[in-house]
Amino acid sequence: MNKVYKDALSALEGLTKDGITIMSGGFGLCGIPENSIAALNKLGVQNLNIIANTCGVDGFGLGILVDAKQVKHVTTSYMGENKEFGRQYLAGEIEVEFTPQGTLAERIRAGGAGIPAFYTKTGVGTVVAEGKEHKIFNGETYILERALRADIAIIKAWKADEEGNLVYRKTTQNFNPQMATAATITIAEVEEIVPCGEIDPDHIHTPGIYVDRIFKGSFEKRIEKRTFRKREAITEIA
Amino acid sequence: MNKVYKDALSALEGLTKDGITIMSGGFGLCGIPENSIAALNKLGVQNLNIIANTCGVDGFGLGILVDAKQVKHVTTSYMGENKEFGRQYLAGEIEVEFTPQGTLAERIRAGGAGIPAFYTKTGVGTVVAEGKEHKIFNGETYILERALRADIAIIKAWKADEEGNLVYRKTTQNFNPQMATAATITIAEVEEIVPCGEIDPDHIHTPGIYVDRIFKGSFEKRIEKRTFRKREAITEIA
Amino acid sequence: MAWTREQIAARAAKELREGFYANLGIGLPTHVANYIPEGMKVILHSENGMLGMGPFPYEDEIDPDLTNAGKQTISELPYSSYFSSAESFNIVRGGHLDLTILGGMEVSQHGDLANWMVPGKMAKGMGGAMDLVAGVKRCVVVMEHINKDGEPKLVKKCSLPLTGMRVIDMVITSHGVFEIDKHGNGPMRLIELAKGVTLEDIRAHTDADYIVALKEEKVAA
Amino acid sequence: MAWTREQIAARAAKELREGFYANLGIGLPTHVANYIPEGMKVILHSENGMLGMGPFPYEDEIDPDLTNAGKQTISELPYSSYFSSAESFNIVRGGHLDLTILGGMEVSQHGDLANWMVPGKMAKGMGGAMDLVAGVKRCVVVMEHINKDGEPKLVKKCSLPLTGMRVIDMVITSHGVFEIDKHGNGPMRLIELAKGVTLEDIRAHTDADYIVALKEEKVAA
Repeated sequence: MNKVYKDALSALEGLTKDGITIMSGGFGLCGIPENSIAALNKLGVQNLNIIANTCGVDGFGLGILVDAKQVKHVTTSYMGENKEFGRQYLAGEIEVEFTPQGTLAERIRAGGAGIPAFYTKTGVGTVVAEGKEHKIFNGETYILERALRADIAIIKAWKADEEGNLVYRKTTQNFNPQMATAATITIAEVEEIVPCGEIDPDHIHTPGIYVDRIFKGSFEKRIEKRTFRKREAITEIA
Repeated sequence: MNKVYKDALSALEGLTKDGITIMSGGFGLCGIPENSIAALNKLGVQNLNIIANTCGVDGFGLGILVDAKQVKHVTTSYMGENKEFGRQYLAGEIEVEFTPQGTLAERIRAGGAGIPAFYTKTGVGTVVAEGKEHKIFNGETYILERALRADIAIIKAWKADEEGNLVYRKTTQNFNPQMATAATITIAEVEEIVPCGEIDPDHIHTPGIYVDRIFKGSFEKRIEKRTFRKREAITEIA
Repeated sequence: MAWTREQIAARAAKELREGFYANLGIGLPTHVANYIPEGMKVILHSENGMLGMGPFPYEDEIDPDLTNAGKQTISELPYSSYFSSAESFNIVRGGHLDLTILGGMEVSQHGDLANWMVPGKMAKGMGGAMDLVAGVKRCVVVMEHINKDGEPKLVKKCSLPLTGMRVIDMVITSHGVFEIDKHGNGPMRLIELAKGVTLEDIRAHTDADYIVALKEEKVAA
Repeated sequence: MAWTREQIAARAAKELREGFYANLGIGLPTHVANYIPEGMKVILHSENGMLGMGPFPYEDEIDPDLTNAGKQTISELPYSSYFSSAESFNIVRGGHLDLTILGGMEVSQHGDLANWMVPGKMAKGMGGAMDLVAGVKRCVVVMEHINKDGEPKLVKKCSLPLTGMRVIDMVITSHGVFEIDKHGNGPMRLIELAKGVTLEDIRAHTDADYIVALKEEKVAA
């Protein structure tokens, strides 16, 4: 059972067809599966259903698939500043389901954990609650939210071992660990693949059982908002 | 906000009274909060409601509290080989709610995550499902399970920094990370307290926000079933 | 005369306490961090998966793998921790944060908040705002007292789509500070006036029901 | 004549495949690990929070922080990982394990399993068994064909409290191997006979409805 693939195209081979649902990790442009996104663009697969917290920017990240009109439906918490996505949305060319960020994360986790639905207070009294079952627990009202699953999850980690055990770095973790659990096939692109035994088993964020295919990618890691302070300046807190 | 306490008794000071609910981490005798259990025994607090995967053995772990008849009710997945627990249970001196191990873990997680209830397939068609709401999702039947919370969680980790960020070692993790999130006050006993900055922030299992009080304990780490193989022997798999 | 945006942020910082775990929204709320009193430890949560958010990095330490929920590059502190979005929102939804400070378009007298979409304009999404107001122990809104069309933002009932219903505990506007009993049906309580703002100014620019309950020692900043 | 416990375990090991993630229950199922074919990689899950469970440690490497779900001291392998009980049961409940092998007291012809309590005797709890049978892709039971009182354990309907309803795919007893269509209403299918067991033996000791569908090449071990 070799999980290691040469590159994104070989890892995606035989898995894609028009109309499939894809979960894509990342928050803004941080921790996104750049290589798998580019490969999906190259493969030209159409009518994609995308589940992602944000949809990249014009010309980068998932924005590439939006620009190429490969996306039919998006489940997301925030569209970001992507102009072409906005244009397609307003023109009715792309459907969008907005789901609160925490509810999105939990719906994905539930999808991977065999939990078809859970109750949350998030969104009660808002458009998000419309049409959903309401239930009172201990005097407070909650709504029922449903699990999400995908055909393929494309995720980004820092390191993998050959078993597919993954380690993330800093805030690149975000949606990647849960998406890894919630798809029929999970493809992880990483900066380094190491032999089994090189990662301390207490440091593993995503156990290899969730990961079907891995490959070493090359990463531009574009920065969305480059903020910094001067060495001389008084410390300003972000 | 100093989270560091001298020992178990000082960490528990002002928190205990008869009839409170306590979550206690560990699986068998692995990763249990030995020091806090001993302190609860010393304090003589009565009528405890215990939430724990197992209840120790006669004379060790939670068995100490059972032996001293300090326990009124237990929510657990497995009673283990504890004879005195069994005797009190059969005599009606102690109430037991059996909940499947995975459901127990998830109920605790839900309690810490603001999720009052979730659906699961575990237990459908068994006594566990009796009296619970049933619901069909995608043609399959699930039951509704409720979140669990406690007044105090007593947990065991390997290392803490002064902020209360925790790291566990090997299979001592078990129920500890979720219990840390699901109580009004969480007390973590550890083998070592290090200054902030000494634990790589990517290696932290439990962020300090979940942890109110920490202390350095001393640990017997009794082994329940000491199994091993001979160096000369052919490898036998556990 | 009224509070500037920076003065609003400075006033909001007074809601922080030693050891608080807090989430500051994007925009004006972010500025509150600049007014954390010297020596007070406040642990900032970034909903993309971090506790202990540090200041902007030095230019030569910028790391594309370390950004905040506003997608800005940031730095870590000795007590920082990283985790997944699922864990991050367990922290939010589970009521583990002591305080969140958010921007607002409208706040109703019973604590409803609207801050994520304007009908007719393109909605960009609610991000984590609905989770924060539903989960965090105490929710404070910082905003101008009136909108660009000169209309009150403190209203009897929100006209915009809600972010949360009965979720806001306090509003700090350019004109003053209002407390809300989000579980009751009483009016807001005006507890502080901004420098140079009169009760008449408030009356003229507030749609919400409120009572004047100024705390003498706290008048003006 | 029938299969010994070790022969049952050896037969069960034939249900493993290269790369499988599997959970072996306490007792007889644990022995299946001894029969994993040389060179086949099977990753064992221990529900207390580990994947890649290794063999018993050498005596001088015993670590009280490393035990399995049976509370035995074990060892780790180069590809092992540790995690919480919540994560461990996401793996179970979420259908990520390929196979679980469990002991049984009774199995019904439609795949109901009873293996956790006997009325009148003290129940010790179901542990992770209900989660495993509800979540794992394929569930195999290994057990004696008849109980200590000489009664059949393969039954039309379980008399003991259930661990799961319509959850078992295969039963390997001391007498043979039975397939179950847990979603249908047909009888069990007897596909293999243990060495020395006759169809008459099966008939005499089986309460469940079954059909004989022996696979020629697989008769006997």
